[in-house]
Amino acid sequence: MSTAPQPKQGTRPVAIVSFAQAPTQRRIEQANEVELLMPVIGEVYAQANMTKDDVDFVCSGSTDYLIGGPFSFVTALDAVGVWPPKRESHVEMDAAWALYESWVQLQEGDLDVALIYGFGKSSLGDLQRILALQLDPYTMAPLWPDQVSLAALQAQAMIDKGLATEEDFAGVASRSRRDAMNNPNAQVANDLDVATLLKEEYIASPLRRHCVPPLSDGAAAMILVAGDRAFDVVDRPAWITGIDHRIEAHAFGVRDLATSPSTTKAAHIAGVGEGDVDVAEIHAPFAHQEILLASALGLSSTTALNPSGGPLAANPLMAGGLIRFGEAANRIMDGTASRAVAHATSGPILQQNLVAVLEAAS
Amino acid sequence: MAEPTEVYTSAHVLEYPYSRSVGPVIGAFLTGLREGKIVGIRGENGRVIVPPTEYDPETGAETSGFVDVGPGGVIETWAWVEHPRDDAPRSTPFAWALVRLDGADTALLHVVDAASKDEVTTGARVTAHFLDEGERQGRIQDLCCFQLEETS
Amino acid sequence: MNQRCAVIGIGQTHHKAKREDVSIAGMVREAARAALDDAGMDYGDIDAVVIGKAPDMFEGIMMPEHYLAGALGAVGKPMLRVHTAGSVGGSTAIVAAHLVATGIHKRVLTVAFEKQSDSDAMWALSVPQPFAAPLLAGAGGYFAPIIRAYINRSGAPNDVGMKVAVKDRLHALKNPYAHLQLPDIDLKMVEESIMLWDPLHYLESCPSSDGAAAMVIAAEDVATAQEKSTGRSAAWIHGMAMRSEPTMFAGRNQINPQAGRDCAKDVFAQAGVTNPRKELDCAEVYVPFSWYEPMWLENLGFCDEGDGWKLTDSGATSLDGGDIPWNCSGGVLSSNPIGASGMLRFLEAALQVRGMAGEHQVADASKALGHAYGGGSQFFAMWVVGSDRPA
Amino acid sequence: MSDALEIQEPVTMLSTPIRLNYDFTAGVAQSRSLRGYAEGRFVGQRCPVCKKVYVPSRGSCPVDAVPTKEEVVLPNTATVTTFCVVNVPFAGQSIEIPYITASILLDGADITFMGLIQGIPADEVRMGLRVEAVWVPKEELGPTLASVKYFQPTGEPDREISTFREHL
Repeated sequence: MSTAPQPKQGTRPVAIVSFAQAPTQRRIEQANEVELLMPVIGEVYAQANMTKDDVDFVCSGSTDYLIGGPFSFVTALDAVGVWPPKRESHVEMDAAWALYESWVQLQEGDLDVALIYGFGKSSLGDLQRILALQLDPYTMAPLWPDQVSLAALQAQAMIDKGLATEEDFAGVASRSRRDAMNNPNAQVANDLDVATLLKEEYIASPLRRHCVPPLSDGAAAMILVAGDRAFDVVDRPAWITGIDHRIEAHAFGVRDLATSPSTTKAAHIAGVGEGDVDVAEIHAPFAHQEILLASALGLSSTTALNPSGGPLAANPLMAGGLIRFGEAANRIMDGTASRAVAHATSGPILQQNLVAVLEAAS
Repeated sequence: MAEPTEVYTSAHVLEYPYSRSVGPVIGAFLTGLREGKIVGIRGENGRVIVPPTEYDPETGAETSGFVDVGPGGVIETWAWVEHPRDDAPRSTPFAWALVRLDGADTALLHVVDAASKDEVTTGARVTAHFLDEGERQGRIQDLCCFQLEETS
Repeated sequence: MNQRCAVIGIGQTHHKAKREDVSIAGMVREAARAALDDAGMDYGDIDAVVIGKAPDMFEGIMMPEHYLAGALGAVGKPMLRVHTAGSVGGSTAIVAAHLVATGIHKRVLTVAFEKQSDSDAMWALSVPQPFAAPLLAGAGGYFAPIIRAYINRSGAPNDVGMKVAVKDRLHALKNPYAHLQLPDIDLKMVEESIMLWDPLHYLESCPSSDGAAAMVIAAEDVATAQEKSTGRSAAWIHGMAMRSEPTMFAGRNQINPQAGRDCAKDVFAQAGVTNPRKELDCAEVYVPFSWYEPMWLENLGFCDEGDGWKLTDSGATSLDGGDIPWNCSGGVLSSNPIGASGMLRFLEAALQVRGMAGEHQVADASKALGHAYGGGSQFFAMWVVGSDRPA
Repeated sequence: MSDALEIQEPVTMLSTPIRLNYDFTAGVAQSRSLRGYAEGRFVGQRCPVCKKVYVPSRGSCPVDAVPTKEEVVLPNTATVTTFCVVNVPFAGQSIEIPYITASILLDGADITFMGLIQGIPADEVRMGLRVEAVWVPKEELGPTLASVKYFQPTGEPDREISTFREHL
């Protein structure tokens, strides 16, 4: 008989027991947000052999600016069926933070099952322009800086510090898209070597096209269960044994862009370094960020990085972080890993980072 | 089952002329730009923050004491854009850069005007270039770009 | 709740139509600074920050918590951004309180704000959407038909809403932070104000405000130490609850939503309250349109269904002699920075039980309800706070 | 520095216009309702679980959280369950004030939607009023609820409020 491992944070063991995602595409025109979410939520219920009536708490992550109207999370609730009324909350953040809020709720001890979902369609608007609205509204946003150029500032800072080269960036992209060939939910999957990739044009130097994530439409959902009840749902629940998130200063000129102290701090608190990590799913939308984050997380070369292909293969905003948690949990649940790290990011060039350690019961 | 439906799509414009009060600190920065100069403010431990904020961006402590900085500075990092977007500050190739102005301890996000990528390097010295006096309105665009200093 | 926790710091801005003297960060920091000062703390003492606001389109900043991280001293700390429509100020406080109640953090700063004057609230709430008929006319246009149905169902006299409008503005005169200060307010003034969304007069509707609210929520040991050092009681959290239901579904009771009833039942059970009218000293309830006072009196179980207007009509909810004063601060009808409005209700409830409400203090208040709702009357957040620590 | 500059007031306000272009997609279920409008009729969907008819459909039953597929064509006749008179001007408004918006319960539907009432003095509109849809001329029909010009009274006797109480 397995017992749930004692978590480093909180007092109550909580596990991911089911995860589903919509196959990511450049443009999903045939479905509005509700239609995109419904099959995904249906699938997490089916996997867990649950219905909406089993769920004690619902939490989602999304942002109004992707759809261009207020309260987009409200209509999305129609996919969930919050009737009779449920305990429910929403973060205007990647759904990985909805997972965090749910994990906190489950620590209270009176609730056992949480449904989490996130959705985002980048195809509806001009994402580069939309994301500029995340910046300081007085001195940055009026210049409309695009996120690729901002990421390039970070990549150049890494190069200047001797932390990585353009070949390294291409190496990450090549491996990610090759790994994605085994991921049916991936959007960009191919087998191109570094030399080929380095012939591509720059979008914003030193970032070439392959260093940049695809524009994606997608959605993901997950079920968390607290306590030993998780073993009733799945043989190998992915127990969240450590979790923490931190934010950095907003002004880029204040930060050392070549490092991610918020990730390092969160990883330390979550206990990443307290054991071997078999696999890490890292929310690094840009190729150089995987190198930066793997280092900030303190991972060794034995850890498999983003075997799903990661955000370079599929990058639905507001669901992308939760997908990292789902992919890492899947590796635990399918038995190919016993200790995994999941990471999510939010805000311009890695301003905010969430890290969790997922483990199988011993 | 109904037969497949044509899915309707529609253009949608979200538009508003936001009008923001800026408060005394960002106000001083924008007023400075209108006058053709760059103003920072002292944060914790006396370090000079540019653009100035009401708070130390790392500790939240109150800031006080405006300091003129620049117009010269150093490129801390940069990104060359060969094909500018329609909404970019310049229509010809340019670099986004973080520029640490002389007298400042933090860097400002802006653009560097250069003829080609080869001219831009980390550590290069640049000088603020402003719009003509009559065109300045008290906004970040009053500082139209940084230009590379002639190397002597 | 696993561990006891309490509000030990409270701050808010002076709410105004336009705060043209500050940036958004400057405005938010006024409330945060006041809450920290009240708690005897500085930004460095805080473990985590939870921020809430309504749609980002009000200010045209996508996920403004990123821009505000430094302003709120959150750098190096966890920061969460909650958005649950109009109930967000309440939900935000609850998310913050859970971080303490679960023992994860000891001192959490929670902040909610809206700087509506950067744009226009009517526009932001009624952004025309493709394929829809352009009929929506702000929140009033949504709620007025429901109010009409309530009046019809309850048989309430037509002037009950106007009485609420007068009462809450009289309360606001005792609250220096309140936006609307109408010394001459009376029934005639309300009746003569323009009928914006019949049956709602202009003065039966909430204003559009700039403003922010902040609280420091602390673990029992921290709160106890603060009580000893200041001689003031903390506002102990006796219960907190959230409920949601869909916006529209067949058979939905929009006048008296089930989610509100369930949420009230839950929060009162946690707090050991069986008769809220008797056992609570006052309530701060989200009443953005006058008639929502009688409607929520019924929904929250302060009286039987159909009797809410009778309580209001009898003066029971007035600070001036009523047995269960509602919205002593002037409520949402007097100050409405939307994202902060819910937190202001939670915060005012805490002020009352700490005996710090100044002129609008209910004498010896020891237990109070804070309430927020949002969306199409579908998201509810509530807490009960008391001057004594819960059993 | 010139004297003129020195006496300029400090900058206190900043104008930052924001314009974003979107390419909105209605999705499958909503598109079927929209196509109905283009054809001058109301098309809803029935929930396979609770059998309630939703119009316009969003593709799911918000209570049962299951896809709604069975299509139901609904008549032009309806009941006003409740209403308000809008008399507030705001940016982006496209109808002249005052106007009456009502919760419209189409015959055979289980959900209301918001519609414009015309053809009756504002002070005579009442809960329970029987109305019918007036569509824009055929050549102006399009995939939008704006194809319904407004609802006007049919002249039938009002419905008792108690008969549609569950729709309030």
